[in-house]
Amino acid sequence: MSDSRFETFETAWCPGCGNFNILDSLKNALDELALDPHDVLMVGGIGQAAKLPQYISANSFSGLHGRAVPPAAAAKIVNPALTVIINSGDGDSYGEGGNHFIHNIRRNVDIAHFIHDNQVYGLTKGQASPTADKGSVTPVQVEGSLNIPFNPVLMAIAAGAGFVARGFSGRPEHLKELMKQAIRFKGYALVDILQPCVSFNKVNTFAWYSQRVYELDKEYDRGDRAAAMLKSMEFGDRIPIGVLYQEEQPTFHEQHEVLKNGQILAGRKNDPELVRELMLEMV
Amino acid sequence: MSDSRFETFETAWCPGCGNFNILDSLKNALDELALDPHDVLMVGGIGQAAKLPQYISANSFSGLHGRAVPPAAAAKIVNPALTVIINSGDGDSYGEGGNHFIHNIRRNVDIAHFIHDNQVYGLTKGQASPTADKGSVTPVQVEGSLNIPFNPVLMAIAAGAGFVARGFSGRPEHLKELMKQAIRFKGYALVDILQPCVSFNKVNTFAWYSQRVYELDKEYDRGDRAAAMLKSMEFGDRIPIGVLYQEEQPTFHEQHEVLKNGQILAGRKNDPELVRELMLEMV
Amino acid sequence: MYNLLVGGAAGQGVDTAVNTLEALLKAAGCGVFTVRDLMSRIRGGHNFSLVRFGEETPRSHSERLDGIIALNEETIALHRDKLKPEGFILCDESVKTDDSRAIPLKLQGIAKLLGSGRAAGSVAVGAALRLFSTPIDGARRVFEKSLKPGLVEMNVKALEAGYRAVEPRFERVGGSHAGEMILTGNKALALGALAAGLQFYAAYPMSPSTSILEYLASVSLKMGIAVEQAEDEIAAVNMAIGASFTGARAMTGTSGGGFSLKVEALGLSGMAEVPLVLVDVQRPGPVTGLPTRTEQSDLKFMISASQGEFPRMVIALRHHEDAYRQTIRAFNLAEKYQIPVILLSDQYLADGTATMPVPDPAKAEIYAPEDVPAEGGYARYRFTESGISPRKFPGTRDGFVSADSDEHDEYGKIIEDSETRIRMMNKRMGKLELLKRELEEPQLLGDERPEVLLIGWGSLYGPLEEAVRLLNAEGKARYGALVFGDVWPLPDRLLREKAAGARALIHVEQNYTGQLAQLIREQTGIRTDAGILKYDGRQLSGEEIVRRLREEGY
Amino acid sequence: MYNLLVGGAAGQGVDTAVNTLEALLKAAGCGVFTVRDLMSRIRGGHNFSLVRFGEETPRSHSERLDGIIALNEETIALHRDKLKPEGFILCDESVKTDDSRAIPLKLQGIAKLLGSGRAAGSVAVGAALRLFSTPIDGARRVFEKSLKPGLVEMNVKALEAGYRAVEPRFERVGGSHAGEMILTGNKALALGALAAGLQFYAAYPMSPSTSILEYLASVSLKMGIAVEQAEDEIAAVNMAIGASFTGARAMTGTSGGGFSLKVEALGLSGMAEVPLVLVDVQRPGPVTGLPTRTEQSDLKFMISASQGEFPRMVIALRHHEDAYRQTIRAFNLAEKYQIPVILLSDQYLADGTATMPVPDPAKAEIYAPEDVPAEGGYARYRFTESGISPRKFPGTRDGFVSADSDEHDEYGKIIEDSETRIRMMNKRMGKLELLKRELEEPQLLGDERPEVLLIGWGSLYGPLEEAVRLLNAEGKARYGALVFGDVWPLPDRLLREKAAGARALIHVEQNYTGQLAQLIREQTGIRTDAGILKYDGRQLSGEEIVRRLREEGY
Ligand SMILES: Cc1ncc(C[n+]2csc(CCOP(=O)(O)OP(=O)(O)O)c2C)c(N)n1
Ligand SMILES: Cc1ncc(C[n+]2csc(CCOP(=O)(O)OP(=O)(O)O)c2C)c(N)n1
Ligand code: SF4
Ligand code: SF4
Ligand SMILES: [Mg+2]
Ligand SMILES: [Mg+2]
Repeated sequence: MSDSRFETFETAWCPGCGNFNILDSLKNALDELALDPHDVLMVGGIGQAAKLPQYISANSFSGLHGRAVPPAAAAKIVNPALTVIINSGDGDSYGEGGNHFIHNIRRNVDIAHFIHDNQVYGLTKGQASPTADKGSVTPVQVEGSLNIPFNPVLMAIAAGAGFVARGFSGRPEHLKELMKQAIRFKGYALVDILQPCVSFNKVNTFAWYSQRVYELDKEYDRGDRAAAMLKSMEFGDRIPIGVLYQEEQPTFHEQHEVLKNGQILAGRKNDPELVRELMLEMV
Repeated sequence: MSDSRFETFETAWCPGCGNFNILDSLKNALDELALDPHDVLMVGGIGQAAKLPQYISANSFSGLHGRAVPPAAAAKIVNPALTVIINSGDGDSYGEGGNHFIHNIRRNVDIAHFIHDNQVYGLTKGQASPTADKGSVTPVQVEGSLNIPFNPVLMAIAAGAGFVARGFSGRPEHLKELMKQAIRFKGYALVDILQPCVSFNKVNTFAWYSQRVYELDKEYDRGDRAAAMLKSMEFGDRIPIGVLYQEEQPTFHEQHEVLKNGQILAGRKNDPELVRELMLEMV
Repeated sequence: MYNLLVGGAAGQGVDTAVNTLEALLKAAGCGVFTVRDLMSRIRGGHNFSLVRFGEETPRSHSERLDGIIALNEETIALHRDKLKPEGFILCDESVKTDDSRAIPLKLQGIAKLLGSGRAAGSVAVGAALRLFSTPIDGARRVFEKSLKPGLVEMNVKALEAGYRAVEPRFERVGGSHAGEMILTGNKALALGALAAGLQFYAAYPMSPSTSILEYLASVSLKMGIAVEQAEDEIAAVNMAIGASFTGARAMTGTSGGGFSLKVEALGLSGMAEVPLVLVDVQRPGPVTGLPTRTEQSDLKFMISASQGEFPRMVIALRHHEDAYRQTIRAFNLAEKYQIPVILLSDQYLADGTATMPVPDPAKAEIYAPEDVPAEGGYARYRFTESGISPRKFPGTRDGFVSADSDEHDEYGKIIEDSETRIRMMNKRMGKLELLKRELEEPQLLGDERPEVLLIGWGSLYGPLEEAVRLLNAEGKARYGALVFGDVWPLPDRLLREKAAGARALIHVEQNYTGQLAQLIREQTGIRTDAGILKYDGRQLSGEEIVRRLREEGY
Repeated sequence: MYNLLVGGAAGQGVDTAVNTLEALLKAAGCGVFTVRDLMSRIRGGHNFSLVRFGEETPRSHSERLDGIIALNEETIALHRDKLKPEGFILCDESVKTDDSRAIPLKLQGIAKLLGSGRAAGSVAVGAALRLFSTPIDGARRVFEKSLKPGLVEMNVKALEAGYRAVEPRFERVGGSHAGEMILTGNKALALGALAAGLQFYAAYPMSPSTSILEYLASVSLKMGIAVEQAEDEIAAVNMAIGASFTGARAMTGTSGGGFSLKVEALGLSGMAEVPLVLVDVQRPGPVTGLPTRTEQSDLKFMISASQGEFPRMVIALRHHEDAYRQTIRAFNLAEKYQIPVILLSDQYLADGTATMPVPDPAKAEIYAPEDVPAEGGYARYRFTESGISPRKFPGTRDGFVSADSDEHDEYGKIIEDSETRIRMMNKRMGKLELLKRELEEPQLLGDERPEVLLIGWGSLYGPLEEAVRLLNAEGKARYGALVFGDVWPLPDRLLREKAAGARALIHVEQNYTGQLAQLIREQTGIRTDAGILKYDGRQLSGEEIVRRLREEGY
């Protein structure tokens, strides 16, 4: 798209990395949603994926490893006029940041969370991430990973998320559509994105995924939570991509007595008269 | 039981608290399992529940708030001859400690995790814990909790736990049996225990629970993961207690190349000859 | 000034009795100061409060009691040795004691007659007030504020019954404090935050900081602000940073253990230049320590927490008015210099109540940076002459706003080159120099030209004030005390000046190692001659300072 | 001594070339020292290594290059100004350069002929070794160790082709290092841990500490130990504590950001008296900073991290042999005093390789406490004359073993009373005094009676050693350097002695604020006269220290 309002910049990613398509899909999604870059806040933690916010012309918050979600949620809380999008890694989001992942689903602030799931810690050179398959051999998991793989989509649905999807970096058009839906969705929206890491993950490659992924079709009922959980457990010879579960529920803002009327806290001051009233209650 | 090998001590709990029955059930369970107190390691974080390890004659580790599971898992890793049991609160285990909860299920070390679920932070005087019902009013959640309640049993099954049960402090005999099963189970075993807090939770009382809980019967197939997830979502007018899901899977020790043969690391020294060999590899 | 102790088991109503006492003493014009000695449990154990009152608002407790209200027998056993010969012990008639100072009353009997044994405390409070010749006119209003409607009448009657049961014994004291507030240190801090424009507070419960969270939550609807209980302290601080980055004045509070978990994000605030106010309400450590007691042992931790080097400010709160004022100042300094500012409080101040004049929140100065137009594209980390980069918030049309935890260029993009790194480090660290111009010297108490100079910080203000008053009253030497509020960067003008004139310097701290004394040595080369330290979770009183100073030979 | 730079983009084979060079230089008897300058990315960017070699093992890099192996053009542009006039640049013939020192070779051409362009580095290495008159006899063995079997032959041939392509130019240097190890600082540390009996290591990946985790994991099966990648750093440290409590020698390692997350548990180790070795491999902060570069800015953080007060020890690692030896010592001190011991390393040392004699692990002394019988029931926190409570592990029949983060009594049960609190604090803090008897004085380099005394710590050992050598060679004054290993508690005997005799004291540190100098002032009152500081992520060289000392007028 030549008339894009979003620029992208030179990256520090390896040639052939799955991250490039994700950046493209995101740019296209944002364009098609006709968002003004000035109203977009991109948030990342630390990692290869988490560098994405640095590579697109929008506001950006590059915080701490594992801690992308709390500042993102808070940013949205204080300024709901912003479109807040997190791009970060699987290690960042499910490993170091696992507690925020779970509890921000419960908080249901209206943000989109895009996780580049390459099953490794890319930036630190290839150790197993929580989503690594059992038996994955890495420089640390020398005898193969022993842990039960973390299933992000199942966990998200179990935790109560209202929008849970899986995308694939090798299907950028499909991914773009998922991103658009996630951004539009009112509430916390997760897209776990299968992202080949060409440098450190020699198993889950583009080819490996391409042979396995299939798109959920129109028949699939994304509103059935129990069925969605079952579907989420499918990860092997066949891997479904698309929106696994979607169900609107009251967002944080909609339920919050202060925020429900569109209160913007950013830049706001307190009325000294109200403070005085509080003081007088203590007299 | 008068010939118990386990003593219990004076507590700092409020009269009428649901914790007392849990302590009793545990003591009876340990006795019936004929465990030697010297081989039992009780681990807790910080909170009212987490004081339990101080109240029973066994080895004890009272660590940090939210951090009961990592030292417990490590203790078992280095000395599998110990029976390692965690008693801690819902805030401790699912709130501050949420990340360890998720990832230690994946690790599947053979420990039993008993969570006193009173839906509040008791020791800090009654704020909502992750399991608090929507709308719970507390000194912090003044307009009622907005968050989607954390469903520990569903989350545990989704994360891959092999033994997931719910007990009720008001059914101490039943609870004792659950505890025995959990301790015997090979792998990480969770018992979420409904525990009325008489000081701060005026809604989820003994009476409230007694009207709602029912025991899963023999018909119930605890081996069906999908059905177990569905059953786990039942929490309202009727609340099932019992073992919701059980399925043995390889434990950490069974899979670990070093530990699988019963290696005890505690008290062990390294063979200098092996170290020398490593050095010579660098020559 | 009088000192009254109210004691009983947790859950027995010590707090209710104390609240009533405080309110009625204040209504009678007294300045009031209460410290709370709590056990880390919900019911049982032994809790007590020391209520001190007089013409002026006291700033510390005293060990010499004029009276004891004993809601159980244990209270008498534990505290009678501190009761003056002419003091009294109010207790239920059922309590067995051979203490001749005891005034056994039908506390329970009267209360039960009125409907509930829970009103026994009110009977005792009524009696105590009568002993101190203090009127109880405002009683109904007081109970209406604090109790459920159904309980008001009963407690008024209980109070009156107690009042009638004894005769006045002490001369009435009073002053002009009736129109003042009475509040805890945590509430004073919270009010300061609100006056400063707080829009976002995130925290995880932890004693003794929890009441900041609870108070702010309770007024959030009225004030129209967001108060969020986070899933853990790491989330709390990162949320506060996110909120501040987006343009809301934000704060996060906790105690030492929670602060330990915020250490990494403290550095983020410094590196990303996102203003942040952090509160650490100290309690005795290490780790869980004594959760409901007091200590001043996090000073050096606050100054050097987090990897790498970045500018920060640490302000210790000395008393209630200071808590209010310094909190406002903290927000302004955080915003002006785009740094983290740490407010260091402790349980003694946080849970202690005091009377305090109602400040005018409209007069609270709120720092408002000039809106500098972005020249040639907005750069969040622009190198400027002032050393400060103009802040804008996401949503501005002037350009894009970024925050970055990696070393970065003016636009917030990751860099690795030596030159940019050095310039950015110099820019950030240069703010420490700017900060030095903002420093407030410590407060000098007592003699203007002290021969013996006591040095302390934070909530030892009150005990030190009392100590130098007692010492100077003896007239043996000239005593003074310097009580630090700003502790990092450390102001040193007054210290150098007074130290030069003093024959002995003595640090007085609630910790084991004398942390302020160490800091002073590091920053100024000045050495203290002796130290009075306490680390058992109980605050030094003025009297104990005097006693121990004597023991040390000063 | 010679200095050779090997540079190229990440992924271009700089590391492979350097490994081959190092191995063949060592085989020829040279002592070798390499520092790595890496970018925080996997491919692309510019990485280079400085390989220094000579008769003795160098302990630092030098800025004056004898040769450059340029795997791309950028390398020449970036580094040619440091090349001596008589130096050489080995590059591919396709590279355009007007530098007369360039020796263009068919690096790519030869490699491709042999089967793969990836062998180009080996061609260059062969040529470089010939220029330094160094034999390449061991080449096959070297490649057999480092490469897949299929690639060995090709690389041997490539190396030989390069060797033949040029003529010797420099006099051969060599020594007796052929039988030594060559390893990174992180590996030296890991070997120390293994020699000390490490049974359990838990960590979360973080540069530049990750290679400790990876190395230990790679040998875990052979050694029969548990190496666990934790879900986060908080889990890592709490696992290590749990393992140690249960009786296994345990360690956890990370860099500053991860350490920030371990701060609370550091206090747990102190309070619960569970021995723990923690490694902090420093990199430039604050927060994410410059992830793959070097700095010494966590010193004060390490000393005061965590709420409250408890004994700890902090040891800075100075060089490879020191890393091995001090790690063993750290385990022993941690166990003897039941405290946390922090090993402070940095990227310069951690990623840098050096030759080092093979130590005898059987001679590593392992502290083994006497097995004290439990008198009258085992009490984990028994008050004893020595100040240390005998440790036992869960599973013992002597009684129950407990650990407690709350203040506790001898049996580890929660207490709140003043008396027990004070005794327990005194018992724990008393260990700091005991520790002082264990302290090692800093190492004195250069003149025994220096007029100008440089003061540094950790990995500046090498650059300082070089600096004083260069300075004393000039003969204008007597120069010495004190390089601290033990930094907390701070040993001060030698410092006081040498400082008293020196006319100028200058601290040399890789940070902005001169943290050691501050600590010295706090602990001893001794002030330095000037400081040489660097905080751009690049290590000072001996030459730069000399140059900057001159600029400062010393
Ligand atoms: C507190 C902390 N711990 C560890 C690190 C080191 N670290 C940087 S990126 C990373 C892993 C990144 O993995 P992931 O989130 O999956 O992103 P990827 O690089 O694979 O895209 C780690 C462990 C850090 N920066 N901070
Ligand atoms: C790091 C840290 N944060 C907070 C606290 C304060 N704290 C102590 S107990 C507790 C909550 C306990 O709740 P829960 O785990 O549910 O146990 P309960 O008291 O309800 O049994 C909290 C927040 C702490 N001790 N440490
Ligand atoms: S390391 Fe992997 S994830 Fe990172 S940029 Fe390279 S290919 Fe992509
Ligand atoms: S506060 Fe609640 S959970 Fe704690 S002891 Fe009292 S009743 Fe039990
Ligand atoms: Mg990843
Ligand atoms: Mg609870």
